[in-house]
Amino acid sequence: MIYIAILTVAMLVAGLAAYFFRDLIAAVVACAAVSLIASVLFYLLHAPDVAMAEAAIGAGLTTAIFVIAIRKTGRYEK
Amino acid sequence: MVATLLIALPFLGAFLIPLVALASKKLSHYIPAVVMLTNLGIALSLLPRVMNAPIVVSLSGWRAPIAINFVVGPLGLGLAILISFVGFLVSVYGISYIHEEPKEKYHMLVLTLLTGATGMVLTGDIFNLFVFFEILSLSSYALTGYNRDRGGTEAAIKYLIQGSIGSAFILIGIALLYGITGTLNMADIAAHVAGADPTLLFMAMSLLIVGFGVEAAIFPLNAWLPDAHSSAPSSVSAILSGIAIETGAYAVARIVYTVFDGHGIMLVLSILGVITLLLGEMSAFRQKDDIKRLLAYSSVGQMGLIMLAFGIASDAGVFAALFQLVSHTLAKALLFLASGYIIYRVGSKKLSALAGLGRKMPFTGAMIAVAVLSLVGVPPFAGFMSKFSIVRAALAQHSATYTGLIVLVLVATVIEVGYFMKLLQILFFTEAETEGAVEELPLSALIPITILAALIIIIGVYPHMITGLLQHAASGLVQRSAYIQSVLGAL
Amino acid sequence: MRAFVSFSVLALIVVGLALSLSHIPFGTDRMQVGNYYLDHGVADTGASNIVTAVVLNYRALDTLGEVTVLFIASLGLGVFLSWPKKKEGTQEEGKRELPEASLIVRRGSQFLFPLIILFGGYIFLHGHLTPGGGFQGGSVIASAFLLMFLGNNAYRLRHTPLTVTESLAGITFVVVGLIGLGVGGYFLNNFLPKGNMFSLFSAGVIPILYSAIGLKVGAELSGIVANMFESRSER
Amino acid sequence: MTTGNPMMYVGAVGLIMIGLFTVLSKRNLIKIIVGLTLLDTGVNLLLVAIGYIHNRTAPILTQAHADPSKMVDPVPQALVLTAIVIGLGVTALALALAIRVYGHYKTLDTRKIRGLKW
Repeated sequence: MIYIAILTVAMLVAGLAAYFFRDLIAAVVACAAVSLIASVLFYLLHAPDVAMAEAAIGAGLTTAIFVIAIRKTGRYEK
Repeated sequence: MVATLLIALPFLGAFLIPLVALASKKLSHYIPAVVMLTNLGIALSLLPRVMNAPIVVSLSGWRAPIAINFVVGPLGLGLAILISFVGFLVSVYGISYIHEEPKEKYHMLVLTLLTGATGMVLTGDIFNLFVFFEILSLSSYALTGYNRDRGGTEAAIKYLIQGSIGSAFILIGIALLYGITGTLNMADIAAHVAGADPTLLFMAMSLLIVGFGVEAAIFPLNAWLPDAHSSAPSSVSAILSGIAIETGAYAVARIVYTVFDGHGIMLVLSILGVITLLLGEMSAFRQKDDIKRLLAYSSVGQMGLIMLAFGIASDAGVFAALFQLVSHTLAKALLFLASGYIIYRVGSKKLSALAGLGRKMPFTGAMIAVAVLSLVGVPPFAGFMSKFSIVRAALAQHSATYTGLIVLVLVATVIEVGYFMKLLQILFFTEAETEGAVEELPLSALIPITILAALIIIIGVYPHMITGLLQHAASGLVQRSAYIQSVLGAL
Repeated sequence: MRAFVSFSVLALIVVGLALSLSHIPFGTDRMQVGNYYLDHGVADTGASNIVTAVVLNYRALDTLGEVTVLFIASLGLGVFLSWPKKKEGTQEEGKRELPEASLIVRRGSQFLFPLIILFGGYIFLHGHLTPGGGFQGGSVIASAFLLMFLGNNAYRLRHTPLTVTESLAGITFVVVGLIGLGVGGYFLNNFLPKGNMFSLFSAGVIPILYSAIGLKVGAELSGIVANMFESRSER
Repeated sequence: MTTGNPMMYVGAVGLIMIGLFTVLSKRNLIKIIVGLTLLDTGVNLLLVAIGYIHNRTAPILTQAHADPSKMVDPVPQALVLTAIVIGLGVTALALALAIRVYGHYKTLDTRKIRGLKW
């Protein structure tokens, strides 16, 4: 299905964005996007449990603790 | 049925500590020691039965490949005994040694680390192995940085990053294995891998070896070890050097021998072991400053020796590896425990600060000498018997390669003699920089150290005490089909 | 040098994985134990969600290990993010540099808080019937606390109740397992009656275990979030 | 989806590679930890993709779908549930350590942190 291809490409692009962004907050948001798309992919792979866990933990809480940690340290990658 | 308690009790203890700590902080510090002592008792009581036939414990009430199972064979049980024994001594030592708050968290982390190690050696399921490995390594990361000083934090995050890459590799390896065999039980996988594609098998095996090799400190995956073992609190270094890396080596051996039957990779393992050995010993020799770093490099070297012996794919080779593992654990735990209090008393990790200490604290000095002589391989200590059996096993292969490797081992031993004699010389035959007496260690440290030293001597003099168990363990690892049979039944 | 090493390692792994995965065709049936779980899962455990049956019955020890990993992580955070007490300035205690949130956000978060907790509880109580379970429910509960932290600058979590919840839930898990050992002869055995399929009170010990996990994960993740918020970046 | 459509594998392996490359080549600690989470996500995707079977449904019995022979493999999903939670634990611990390192050095640049050079 074409959707899967589009989602996969979008996920990889988001992953590359997480690599390239100098602003760490932006990189973390890109990382959350990867998790979110991965969670949709999990759903399409008929793994609703995993999709829920990935959305709640991978995209939600992980991003939150990343953002807190970045606030406590430095925002930009030098 | 009792064998399950070996795992269940440590979990229960770890979860109990915070509750007990609310009532009485002091009481909670004793829980790890109590749990480990109970474990030791259970494990020893199982020993006679296990020597006849391995006990296979199914969990959750289903037979082996369906549910997770424990394989309490001579190897697993022997290592579990070693872990709970050393764990008990280190927990006793930790009660008075640890000064930094939050102490109850330290004791919880020690207990979870020991739980992870016990689980790893007993489990018969590859994903469960991974989960226990994660318990072990996460506790080690947290304990490495427990002092929260510069060196400890750096070492912890370095260890964490390398360890996490390793775990990701393990998980990919498990995914590939599951992809071909459709099962996670190690015996079941072993029964199914024979017909699979060699490229895939090689890839899965290398990923798993790399992953567990990070913990086992095989060259070139051991960059984290000297930092972590030297900056952790000394009681933690004793566990890391005496238990954690050995468990990693066990996992590598289990993967190579049982899961893959990887005879092609054995020589590679031996060669990597020799490289690790030489690099470790040379780095230790060059270390003129920090005693804990010296001991850490010596651990690297000893792990290389164990890997070399595991690579000699014979009963005698595995037996020698296990013997070396036991004697290294005892000696290195002793050295780290002793050096911990000495560093605390002297106020410095510098080798030069230790000048003349052996004469000021004669008892501790003598214990250290026992451990050092055993590591070097001087009779009548345990280390002599183990090194001797490695040499004998390698020569029994009648192959030029292994003879060559043994020559390199002897070279490494000479280097080892060099730096350890220097250590002894500093301890006993150098004039102290400062006058004034230094107290002997407190009783909570002296007792564990004395027990360890006594065992080193007893095993050295009466090796038959453990060789029977080790021989059973070795043949249990080498005889793959017997393992598969005992887990899956007659299939 | 560094880039070269990285690239060669990556190239090796890509080639290896590509070669390996070509032997594992996507989307084909290769199940061994999986078939057993699908065919017998409901009869064995009473859980209509087979993933739950696997997680909490066939492979329950993994789950115990996994909550222990989270437990260790929250312990580690407690160690690393606690700074020596005496150096703590009384001035900055309890103050974060954020501007105070608007009234709507504050009241809104307080209004949503119980609802989110309730939703988390719903997720883990129905773990054996529908997608979701202790981990998902627990993280939803933690997100409620996260919302409170974000919405109210002065919000503080008391750590003692969290610790108690955490350990009690962990002890419940192990004790239920030990009762299984005593009654059925196997650790983590499902010793309670399986009940009717599709009803809330079914699947024996699974709802109990999943509730324990939900509470434990919720408490641990909330503790992690609280520790992160309360830590200071400097001495 | 046609048989043997490898797009999922490409996505998973691609994510693993991006994650590994980030860990190996970046010099900012937070960035390295981001790389670790990407690596984890990739591995999880790979595991679930290996358990997928064409033309089947999620492994949850309902009144509408009660035929176990029409379901995908539940085992990798159970494993990934475990792996996701473990990944979160590792990430949290790593971030706490990074905050601690920042407290010591006032930087997250691994070139300036003595013990992390390579």
